[in-house]
Amino acid sequence: MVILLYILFGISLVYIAATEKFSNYIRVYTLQGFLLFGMALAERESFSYVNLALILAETIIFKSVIVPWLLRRILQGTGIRNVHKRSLAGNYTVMIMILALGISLLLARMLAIHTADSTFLVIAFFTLFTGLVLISARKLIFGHLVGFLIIENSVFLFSIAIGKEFPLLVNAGILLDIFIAVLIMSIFMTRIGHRTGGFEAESLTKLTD
Amino acid sequence: MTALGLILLTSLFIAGFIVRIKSVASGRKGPGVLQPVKNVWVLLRKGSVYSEVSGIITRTAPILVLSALLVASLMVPAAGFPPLISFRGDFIMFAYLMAFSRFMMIITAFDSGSSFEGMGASREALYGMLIEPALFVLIAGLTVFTGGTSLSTIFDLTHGEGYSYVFGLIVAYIIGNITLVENSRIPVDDPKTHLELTMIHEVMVLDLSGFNLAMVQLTSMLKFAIFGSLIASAVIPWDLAPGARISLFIAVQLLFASAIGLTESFRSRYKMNRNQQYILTVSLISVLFFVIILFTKNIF
Amino acid sequence: MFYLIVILIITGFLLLAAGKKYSLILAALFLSAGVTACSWLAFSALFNLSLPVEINEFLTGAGIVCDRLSAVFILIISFTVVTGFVYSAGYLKPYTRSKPELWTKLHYAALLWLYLSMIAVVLFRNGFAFLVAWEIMTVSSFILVIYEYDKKGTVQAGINYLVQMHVGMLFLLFAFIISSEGSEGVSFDNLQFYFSRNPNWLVFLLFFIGFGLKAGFILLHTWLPEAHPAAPSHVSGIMSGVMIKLGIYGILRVSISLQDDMYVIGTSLMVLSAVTGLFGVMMAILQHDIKRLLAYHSIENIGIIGIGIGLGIFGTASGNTLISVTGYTGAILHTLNHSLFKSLLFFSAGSVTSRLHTRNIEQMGGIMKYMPYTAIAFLIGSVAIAGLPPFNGFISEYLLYFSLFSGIGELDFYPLLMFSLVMVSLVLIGGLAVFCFAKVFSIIFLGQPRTELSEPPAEAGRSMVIAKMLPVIPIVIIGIVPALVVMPLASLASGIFNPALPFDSAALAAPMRYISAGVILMVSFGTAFVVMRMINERRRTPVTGPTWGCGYPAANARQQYTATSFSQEYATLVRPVIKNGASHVSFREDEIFPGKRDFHTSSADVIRSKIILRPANFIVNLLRRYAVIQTGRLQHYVLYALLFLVLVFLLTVLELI
Amino acid sequence: MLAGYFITGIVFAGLIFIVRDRRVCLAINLAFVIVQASLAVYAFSARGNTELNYFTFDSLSVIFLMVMAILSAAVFYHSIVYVREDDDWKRKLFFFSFIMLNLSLTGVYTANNIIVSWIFIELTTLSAAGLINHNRSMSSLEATWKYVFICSVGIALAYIGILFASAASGVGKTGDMSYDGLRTAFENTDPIYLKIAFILILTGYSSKLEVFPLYTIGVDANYVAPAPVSAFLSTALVNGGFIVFFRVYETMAASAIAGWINNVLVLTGMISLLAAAIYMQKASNLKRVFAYSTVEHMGLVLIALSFGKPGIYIALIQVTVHSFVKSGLFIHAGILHRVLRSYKLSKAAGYMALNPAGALILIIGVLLITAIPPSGLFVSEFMLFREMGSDHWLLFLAVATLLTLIFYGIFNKSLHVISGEPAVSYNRQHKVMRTDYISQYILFGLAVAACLYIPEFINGLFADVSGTGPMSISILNMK
Repeated sequence: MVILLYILFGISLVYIAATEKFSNYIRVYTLQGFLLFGMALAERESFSYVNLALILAETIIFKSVIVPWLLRRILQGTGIRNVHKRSLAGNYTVMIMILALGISLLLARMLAIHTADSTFLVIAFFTLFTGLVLISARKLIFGHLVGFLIIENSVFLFSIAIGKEFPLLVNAGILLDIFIAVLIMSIFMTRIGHRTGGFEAESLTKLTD
Repeated sequence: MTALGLILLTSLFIAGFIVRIKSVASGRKGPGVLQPVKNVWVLLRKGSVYSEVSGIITRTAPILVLSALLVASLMVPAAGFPPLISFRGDFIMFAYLMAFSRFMMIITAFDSGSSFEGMGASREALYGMLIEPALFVLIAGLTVFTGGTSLSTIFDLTHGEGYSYVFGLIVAYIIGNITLVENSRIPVDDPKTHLELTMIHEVMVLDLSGFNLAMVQLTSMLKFAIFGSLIASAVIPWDLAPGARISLFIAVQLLFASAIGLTESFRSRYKMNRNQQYILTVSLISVLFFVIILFTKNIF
Repeated sequence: MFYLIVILIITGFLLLAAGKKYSLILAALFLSAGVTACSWLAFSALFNLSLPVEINEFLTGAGIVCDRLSAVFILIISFTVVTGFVYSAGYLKPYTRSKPELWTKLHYAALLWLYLSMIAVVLFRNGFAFLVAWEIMTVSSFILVIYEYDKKGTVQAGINYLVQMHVGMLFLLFAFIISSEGSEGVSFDNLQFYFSRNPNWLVFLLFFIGFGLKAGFILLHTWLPEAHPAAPSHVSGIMSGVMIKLGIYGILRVSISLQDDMYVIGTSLMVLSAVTGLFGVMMAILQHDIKRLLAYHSIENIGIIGIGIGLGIFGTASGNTLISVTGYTGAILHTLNHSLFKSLLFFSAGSVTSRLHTRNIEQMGGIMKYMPYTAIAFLIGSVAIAGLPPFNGFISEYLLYFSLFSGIGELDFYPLLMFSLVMVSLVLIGGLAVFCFAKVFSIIFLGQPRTELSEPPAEAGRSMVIAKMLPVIPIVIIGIVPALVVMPLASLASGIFNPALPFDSAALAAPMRYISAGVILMVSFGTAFVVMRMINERRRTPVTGPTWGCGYPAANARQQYTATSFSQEYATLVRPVIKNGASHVSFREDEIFPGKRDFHTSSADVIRSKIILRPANFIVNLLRRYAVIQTGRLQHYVLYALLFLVLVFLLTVLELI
Repeated sequence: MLAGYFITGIVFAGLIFIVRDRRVCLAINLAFVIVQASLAVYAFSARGNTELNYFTFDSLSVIFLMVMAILSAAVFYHSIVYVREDDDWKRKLFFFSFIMLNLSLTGVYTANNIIVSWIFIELTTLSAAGLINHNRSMSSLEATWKYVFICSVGIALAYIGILFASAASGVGKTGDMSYDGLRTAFENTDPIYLKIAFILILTGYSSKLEVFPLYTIGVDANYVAPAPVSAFLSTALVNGGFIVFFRVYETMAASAIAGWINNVLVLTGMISLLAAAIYMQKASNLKRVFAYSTVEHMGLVLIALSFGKPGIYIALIQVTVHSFVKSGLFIHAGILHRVLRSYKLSKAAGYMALNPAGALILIIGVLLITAIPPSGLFVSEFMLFREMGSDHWLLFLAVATLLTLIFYGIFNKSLHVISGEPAVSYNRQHKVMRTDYISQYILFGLAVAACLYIPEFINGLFADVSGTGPMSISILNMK
């Protein structure tokens, strides 16, 4: 059952790397929220309502509801749909993704930590690389933001893999942080969208020497 | 004291003697040997004409030119007769006094704002600068040879280990050439020429007259005597009897003067831009002498 | 040290806060207090006077060690700074109007800082304190240099100076740190210990580069000809007169402790110094900018001083005290002398340039009639710097020759050859200096003005004249009674640099007496002749007439001999060594009425352009060209993180880190 | 006390949004500055206390709380001019962000738990965003976006590193993520994981620490932000980055990978120095020059850290003094802009003629930042070079060369401003008052004081952090 979640998550990553439509980004990200919830649930050793509530908040409420809503707001607010522009052609992105998968496997194998689930490590590394590749390969800052969100997902995966339990307060702090970060980024993105009439990263390269 | 007396004495007639030799060589009778002294005497009593442009420098520098040379002459030995002033390294002061008088001569030339005099000054400055190393290398060689530390000891060639009269001759030859440059004689400069553009020393004194001119002419005469005295010291053995030395001294001075006179008679002046080469040749000979000394002293 | 900096800051603020009228007076007060205290300290060190206990405790508490070497330098510094200060009071007046008031106050504050830091440099032994003082000295002189910030190139010259001094400081720092190996703290006192256990040449070389940059040895000299023309004249005078000498002080201080490799060090120092001297004077002759010319002469004189130090080290190495002591004495005396006549020359040159508003000597001429005191001062300075009797320059050069000839009389082949070569270079340096200063003095002060003067220049102000008269006094005194200075310096040199070897001071005493006698005789001859001529002229009043023009009646000032023509033959002679040339447009055959023509001569400092500027520009341009990090693209920034991770990963895997 | 502080801060921040009047707004902020200062005093008196479980007033935090109290007072004073003509919303957002930044920095400084540090460092990014974007221009928008984005990515990386470290050391199970707990746990941890954790944390925090690889956005942020904000960002915020990094470094310094860490630090520091040296030659803007100088100093700090305990001491002095000098310089850059109306080096000229007092400060500041005595930076750099000694002569050579290039760059870029023909005439409206210089004199005075004499209680703090015992430092002690 859990393995199915893994596979689904992996496919969603490949898809997000290949797609060029903003609405697809949002959809896939929503899906990932649910998947993460499932994975986290499956991995829990102990069970408590507080924990459940937290995981629920982190995954479904945050990743599948609030963030997609924010992203949609940005698109509606700026009236920008999708323009496909990449600094790297699509097939190359996919190739790099394959490479990233291989490296993730290797890394997870090399770094098999006794305290961590190595399957999770693979998928976490893969997610991390996907996020970084998304940021490096996309020319639209909307893509950058999604890349960042994917990295945050990988952080979540890592934390599941390591299976630590932080006190509630700390967990809440982390959650709040990420939330505000996304919020602020979307505010700025909306502004940029209004100012430049698009999400072109090229229009944000003025600050050089 | 004797040394000073001898030098001053020779300075009186040596310039005239040169003129006499030249006259004879060209088949004329020529003026008396003391004619230059008489000229100076006249000048000393004459009034002066100053250029409108000139100032205090023209009025004082020629005096300093002669004063410096006079002090220099106090350090020069005359064939074994010790000079009045003699100390370790006196040849440095000797050379620098000469340089001082040259300096004063140059600024005198510039004081009148004449372009001819500047031209002469430029050459005088350059040649004076170029000839100095020759003198110093010679002195260094003599220092090594005799182990002396002052003019009155280093020219005592006969007391040097491995002495040969050849050394005296070489020294005489080098100093002779230095004299030609220092005193602006043929082949470096022709004192008798009448084209300002080609003169060195004579052109520098164009605007001097009367007393000041006398100062410069006296300097020139004194310079001959000084260098002649050095030559005499180098070639005359110092342990002869005083009387013999005095007579030999005068003989050498006369010989020196006639050599200069004959050179001037039978040799032509170099082109101005060949002079540097000539001066450097003198320095080269000086270095050669130094090397020979090193061999003689088994230092090599 | 602590107190020093506190004093520096307080004086600075007081000066800046003081009203316009009072700042100068306040500065004068501070300076005189400083000079009094420092001179007291110096004299007590020189004459073994005992200081009050409290003061002694304070000094040791502050890490101050004042030996006789320091004392001599303190006196040199104090004298020149005082004259410079007096001079500045008059010199700066025309400039202050166009500058903000604060800036002028800062200038005076910096002058005080410079003074105190220079004193500190010669007093501190601790490396840290020394370097702090050293840097404050650099910075305050930097502020002094850029006083005329609104002139083109001034700030650039200042920055150039500052950066080179910074490099020098790093060399000193490195030297200090290496030499502190195996001992507590960083200090000059460690050198003795370090040198007794390690090869000496490396640390000496590092020190030499650091100090040499300040002093201006060849290859390290390039800041000098830029900074001096940019600076106001009193600053040039102080910097050239004393500040660069602190480089010499440093080298002397280090050479005290040398124990090994001394032959090599002494020999190479002598040769390098000889080359420095020759280079300096050879470049100087071709300059038309009077201050740049004087700057090159500073390089020449540093070379002369360096020869003395080299002789000193060599002499100590060979156990020949006569060579060593006269060499060191010559070096220290020449340091003193140069501070006197160089500041004198800079002051005089400053007076002229501030009246004529040009530094180009080709546009001057005939100034002696308008500014007689300045002219006389410059003449005295010229004669002194050319090393001619009857002034002080001769004495120090005489000592160096003395040392050289002592060696020539006794040494083996190789050292003998080297001594002879150095001797010949010294002769050439002297000859060229005569050549140069005869020219400079004549062109500036004699003849007629070469350009039309809108108004006849007036003699410099009173304070400037006084400032010029002050150095003249010691110049003359040392020239006439050299024993007064030479004998104490010789005992200092033998006591500090050759404490183990005996030195017979009689060997120097006799020559000094004779030199005095010669000089006095010369003066008396001169006086006698003057009297004679006065008698003559009383009988026949002199008449004036036009200058001999070879029959050409319309001679004018433009036809006078110029500096370029004066050195033309020389320039041709040295062309293989020093790049110089002339550019002009020749006449066309069909040009019946020739138009205006320009004739331009130039001489480039090859070392500056090829060895310093070219590599520096190359590096800066290289850096600028490959400045590709800040692309402005977010993707790249993330990529750097990724690449950095990969880099560290690879290096770790390859076990490189 | 700390709880009180946080609550007061948040209340003040909220109040700012409520009040209308400009003066009341300023008064609230002033009150906050006072609170901030009193916290510093309290922290010193309550040294060693742990409050709210996650916050400890250890020596390190006390040092930087004191520094920040000074900085925020100066920055607040100079911000007043900046918000004078702004509309209500901008002004409110500015002061709100300013208070929040102070609060989160206090959290960063005092946190004794790696996760809590992380939370607060992320908060600093977010609160700084409001300050950076104060001008609302396209370039400020760009810089803010980049800053927030890259910092968030970097901090996410750092978080992964933290997770790795905790997993490998086994504290993940216990959940004890305090630095003390980590330090003990790391002693027996497999080095390879520690290495990965360290490098991830270094890379992530480099965005705050302004060293290679993520320093680029910090430079941009300093460039577009109002000058007083730049003064705060390049000092207090960078100090925050230093603290979080330093605490991690310190937990690992005793472990098996200490040698490796030192090499990585030297590598990072050298690349940072190189980058600063390169861009110092290219920068065309005064504020960017100063910003690159921050990169240089932080690079030096990393190199210093690689020298163990004395290195820590050196690094602390370097960071502290740098805070004073750099904040003074940035504050002055703002004043310069008021007079010359440009930061562009090609346009800014004639500063001495227009504002001699300011030109004097500029010169002093540039001299101090280049570690020319009596700058406290000279002390730290001197000690750093002494630590390198003759054993690391190659490093000495490389650092010295790069420092010289930077030295040249700073002077060449910033000092030409004083000369030349002013492009503008003197503007009466923006007349600079004498009071405007007080803060710079104080800050520079502190930097100079660090060279002359460091009071015993401060020195004790430094010594306590570095564990060296009092080192011979400052001129008074170095005979």
